[in-house]
Amino acid sequence: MIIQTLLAQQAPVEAIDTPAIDWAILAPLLIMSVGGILMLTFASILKTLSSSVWSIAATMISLATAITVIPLWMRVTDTENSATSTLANAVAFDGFSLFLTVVIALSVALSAMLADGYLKREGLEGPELYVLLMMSAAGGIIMAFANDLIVLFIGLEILSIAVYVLAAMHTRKLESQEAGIKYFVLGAFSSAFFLYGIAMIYGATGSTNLIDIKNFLAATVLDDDALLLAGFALMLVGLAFKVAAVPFHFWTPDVYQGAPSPVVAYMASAVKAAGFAAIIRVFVLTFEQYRTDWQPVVYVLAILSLLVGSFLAIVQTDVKRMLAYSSISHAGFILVGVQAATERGVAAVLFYLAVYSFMVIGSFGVLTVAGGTGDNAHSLDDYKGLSKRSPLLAFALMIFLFSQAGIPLTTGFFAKFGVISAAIDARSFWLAVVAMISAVVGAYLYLRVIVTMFFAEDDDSEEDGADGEATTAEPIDIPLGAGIAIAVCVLVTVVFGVWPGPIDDLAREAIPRLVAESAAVLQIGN
Amino acid sequence: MTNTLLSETLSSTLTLGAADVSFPVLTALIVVPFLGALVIALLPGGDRVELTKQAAVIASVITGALSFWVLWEFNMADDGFQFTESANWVEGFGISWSMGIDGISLFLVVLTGLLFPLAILACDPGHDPKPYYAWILILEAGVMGVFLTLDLFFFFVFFEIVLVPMYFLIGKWGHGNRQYAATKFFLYTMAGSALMLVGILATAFLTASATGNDVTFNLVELAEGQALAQNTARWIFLSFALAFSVKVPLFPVHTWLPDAHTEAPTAGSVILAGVMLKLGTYGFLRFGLYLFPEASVYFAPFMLTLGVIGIIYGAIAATMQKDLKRLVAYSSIAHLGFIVLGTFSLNVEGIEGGLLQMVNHGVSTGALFLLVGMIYERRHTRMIAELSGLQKAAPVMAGVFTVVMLSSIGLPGLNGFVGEFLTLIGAFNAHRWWAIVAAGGVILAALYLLWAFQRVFHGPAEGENLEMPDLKLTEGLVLAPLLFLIVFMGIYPKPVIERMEPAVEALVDHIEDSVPRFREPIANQRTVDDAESHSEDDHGEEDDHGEEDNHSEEGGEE
Amino acid sequence: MEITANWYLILSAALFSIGAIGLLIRRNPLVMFMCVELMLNAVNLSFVAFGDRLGDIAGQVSVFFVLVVAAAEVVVGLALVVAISRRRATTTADDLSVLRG
Amino acid sequence: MVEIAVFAVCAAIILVGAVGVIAARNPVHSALFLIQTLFGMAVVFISLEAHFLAAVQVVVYAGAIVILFLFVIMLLGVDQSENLNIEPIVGQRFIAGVVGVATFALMLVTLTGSEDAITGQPQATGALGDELTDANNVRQLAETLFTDYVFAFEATAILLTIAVVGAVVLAKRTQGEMLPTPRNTLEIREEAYQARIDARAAQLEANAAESAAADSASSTGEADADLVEASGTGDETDGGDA
Repeated sequence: MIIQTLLAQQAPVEAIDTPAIDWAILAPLLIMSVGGILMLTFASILKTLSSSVWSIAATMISLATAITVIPLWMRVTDTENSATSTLANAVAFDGFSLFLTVVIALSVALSAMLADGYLKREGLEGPELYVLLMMSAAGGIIMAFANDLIVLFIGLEILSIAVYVLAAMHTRKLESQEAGIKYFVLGAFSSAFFLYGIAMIYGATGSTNLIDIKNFLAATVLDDDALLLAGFALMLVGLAFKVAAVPFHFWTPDVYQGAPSPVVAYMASAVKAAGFAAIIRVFVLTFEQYRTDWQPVVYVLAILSLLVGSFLAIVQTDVKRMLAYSSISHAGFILVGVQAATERGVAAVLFYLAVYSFMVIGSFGVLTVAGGTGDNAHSLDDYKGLSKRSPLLAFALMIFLFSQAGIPLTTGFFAKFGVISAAIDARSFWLAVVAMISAVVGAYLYLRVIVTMFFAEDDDSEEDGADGEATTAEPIDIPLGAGIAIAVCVLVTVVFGVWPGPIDDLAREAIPRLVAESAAVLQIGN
Repeated sequence: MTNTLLSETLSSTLTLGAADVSFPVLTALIVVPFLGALVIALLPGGDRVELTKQAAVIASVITGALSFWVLWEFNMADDGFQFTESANWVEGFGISWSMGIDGISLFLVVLTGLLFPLAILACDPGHDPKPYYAWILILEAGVMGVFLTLDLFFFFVFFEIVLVPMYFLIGKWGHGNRQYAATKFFLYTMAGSALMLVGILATAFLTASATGNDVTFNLVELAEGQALAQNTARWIFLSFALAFSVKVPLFPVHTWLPDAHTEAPTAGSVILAGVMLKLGTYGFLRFGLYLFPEASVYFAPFMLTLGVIGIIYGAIAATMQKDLKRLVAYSSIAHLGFIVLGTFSLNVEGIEGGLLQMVNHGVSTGALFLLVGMIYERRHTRMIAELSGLQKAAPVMAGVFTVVMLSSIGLPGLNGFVGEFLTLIGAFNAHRWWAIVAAGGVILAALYLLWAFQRVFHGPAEGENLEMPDLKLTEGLVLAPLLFLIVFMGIYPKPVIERMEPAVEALVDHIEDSVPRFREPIANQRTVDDAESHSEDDHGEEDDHGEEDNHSEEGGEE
Repeated sequence: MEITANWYLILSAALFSIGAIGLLIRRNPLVMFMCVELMLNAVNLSFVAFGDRLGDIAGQVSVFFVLVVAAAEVVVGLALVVAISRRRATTTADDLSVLRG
Repeated sequence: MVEIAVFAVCAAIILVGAVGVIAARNPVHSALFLIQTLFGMAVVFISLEAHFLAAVQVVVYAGAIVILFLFVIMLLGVDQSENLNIEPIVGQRFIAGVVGVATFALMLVTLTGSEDAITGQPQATGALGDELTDANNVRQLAETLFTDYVFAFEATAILLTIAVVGAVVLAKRTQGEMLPTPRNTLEIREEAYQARIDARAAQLEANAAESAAADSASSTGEADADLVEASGTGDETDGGDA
């Protein structure tokens, strides 16, 4: 009886007019996330499979994601104005989102390759790490595509929550779990700030959609922009946490040190890329009109990150902590490009993120292999004489460190060149000078590691005689997956270091745009 | 004049595809040693020392031969860049692989081509030969690149990249406190050049926004355009000057040099002193004076002062050294002070003298380091106090040492004299008092070198000093070309000078064109006597300039 | 006197600040998570107040997403605490100090 | 007038609850205070015409999330009290205060700057106030959820999957031995921490004794100073790298 009345009531209710979906645009995201879910399903059925299968599958799915981008890229760069949006303008479709999707997907592929040997060595075989990696990457891709602040927030949480778990993944290692909980608490803290900022922006503009916000701000002169500016500040705090910019960096060293090395590789590459995707799309693109309000803040964040990152890195004795601080300083470099708030700056940031991913994954890849069982042997002393124990690893790490230091003929140099060009193009000379000073300070830190790897064993063998050599001469086994990943990173770092043109061209084409479905183009500089 | 230079370069750039299909010899100068390094790295087996050494020698000798071929084919009447090549590299940034050689870089290239084979032949690394030879060849490629490139971006790339091989050469195959020395060397030079990158970018971008053209890093276009505001150009010049001063090194930023020179392996010291220090002085000429003429004139008194301080300080410090190698290192500081003095005299004599001194210093200090290395190999000490009376055991070596040392002192008839003399004339014409003080440095040089020679080779010989073997034939053969150059350039410097002169004159013209009132203060400084004694030269020069100026005006009208 | 949206927003700001302070001074992870909940609730209040003032339902919809995120965070956070307390008797953030440089 | 009264009461409930959460020694009490705040929030939602949300607030937050908290507290038996008089890291409370007050001050300045700080564009469509029935509220919510926010809605599926996978991964029984942690560092830290707590406790006791017996001050005062000094130096070395 009651049911009947209910049914009778429902009859006149008209259907909700759901938005059109351009499925092709969602393809990369769907492959990544559905791939992860499918892997989870198969994992519960096929329990006896070797864990390498999961590594290979994760790599393949990530590469498939990256390959799917190619036809989309051709579509978006085909004509001048083919950027668009879908799903009620919630998903942006432009070169920027595609470029970062590829960066994130490749980071996952490389991290998955690294993880195989690691999981076997630590006795943690299973598909969970790969599933979480891919899910987290799906969050990153959502962030890259986000055209709506709420979507951005959901993407950020997907990305982050998976990484909290990944950081605590090594369940038999206390440091790993501590890293997880520290990252969790501070991450949740920063997410709350970010969300509060979204609320403020919503209050100030009446929408959470970036296109609507930009249109509103372009059409309206706010007599009272306090709410908007408060929103900027809070959102910037949240995002600065995610990309580890000073003074919101203090979780970084602890988390990088404690978390499993392949996960750190992923954190330093993909998480950072996604964080900067958000910063660029929200600030550089949407709030471009208010750039004089947020640029000084980014300027200060950049300077602090550059200096604190490189100076504190020097005093570290743990290589993983050292690289954590150096990643803070790299965040500073990327912020230099963001601060320019020009198309050149965005292109430089994209180039930086792309090549930094390879060098940092390579670095942590070497650390993964060299860390030994328990992933604990990361003090500088443990790296003494690495060039004797494993010349290839030492050589690879040397390339990555030189690249991070910005020595020419590596991608790192051109990346720094790009962001500093952008800064100078935007007339931020002092920022450029500070950046270069921090690069020199950073060089000292990388040299310390290189000295330890290459020169220190000479002293030992001279002082200790045969005894010293016997202990240092144990060769290191490099697992196949890790070997391939490191080799790929070396190749990318060197080849595109000599010939950066192709990546630079792609980064230049990958300009972010805010385009509603069937609407005029809004872009930087309008 | 300036326009012809520009149009020449541009035309050769534009016609690259059609007319300039000849062998890209300058690129080859960089690529050959680099390929040599690759081959060595890929050679099998770590123990076959001979094979790797032979490969290194072959690669460096081919490079040397190419550099001599360039010398042979060089058109000495031409004051612009020759053998130019150009190809786009990163279009988005206006970076191009453009190479060229003129009278200023010619002899530095030849010197590089000559010293590297000698350094490779003369010294064995002792351990890990494969990476050693590979690094040396990469170093050669980098040094060649600095001297040959006409693109600011690539200049910076090569300028930085040479740090890496040298860092490893010092750190891995050096002596004593080598890690400290290597790190210090690396950080000093990198810190210096860090700001230069900002300067380079500022030059390119500010010029682009001033002229409205696309961003370019082409040296010739930037230098001939002179689109920067005066004050901006001065700031940017300072950022370049810091980089070059560290590399030279000039007085307050020199402290890396004694450590690096002393701890480096012999070949490293030879290359460091012979070639790498010239990167700084060459940079001053090519990227300081040429790019920022006005700023160079403005800062000239400052740079001259630093140069003179370097001369005096280097000499005094050298006098106090107990270590023979360190003594030679400090003498380098003094010599490089002379080069800076000549360069910032900003007249033809001074710059020519400085340029000549660059070559001379490369030859004679290179030879000195080789000799010190040979002594160290025999006696395993470089302490002057522990060496005594070597002449009795090794008379030939003592003889060779004498010649090289006298060249370094600047004895008339040997090469050092010509360069120092020209430098002092130039400096005297421009800034008299600095020249007079600098002349004191010559006397000090004689003092410390002769004193050291006396203590090492004369005096009573005891113990191992008595049994020290004399020069071997192979060692003699390595030193022979250097000795030949020392004598030849001392007696007959004309072939060298006449190839430098057009380019140097063009550079001085460029400065005078860009800085209108440049000529006056110098003329005012001269007294009647000076004016008389140099009147002929001056008139000749002025006439030349006048003609060239007319040419350039005509060119402009066309 | 009328209760404007500003009142609700100030209440929300106060709640957010209390949450932030609590998260920074408390050492018990469970209480810290509760502080995160306080902060998220403050944001919810802001969203609803804004939505009310703007006459827009989007403010309320946003609260749904915050709710989902809060639930997911709590699940993972509590799992972390459970995992750690298996190993350690007490769980205060101060005990977690292996990671220092 | 009723409106003001409702607001005042709710604000009091919410704020007292919030302060209770962070001030209670026992996590169980904190959880109960949290429920208080959440109920207050639900009432506020009703006064803001978000009826459905008010229901969800009670059901999901108070009913599910806080219960989960309590469940974990009971499961772990970590319901022992925490001595709140001891400041774990010197200056941390100060920093916390600065952060909190700064955030609040920022919002206060923002919001009190003008009569109505909200500058957003009022929506012409979907005005909330037209037909205030619960069904209408739910319908509007649903419509927006499945049109403008459908992508975010779908994306939460991934979020929930991650939460499940993550919880399983973390909470499953560890196989094999725990890896050795760098023992010495850990022990040193623990000892330092314990020493610090002891020193503070002793100091507090001394203070209490002092206030109780106000007359005999001189000797205990000296002891106090020593304690403060000792704990102070310990903190400095420990917090040096933070």
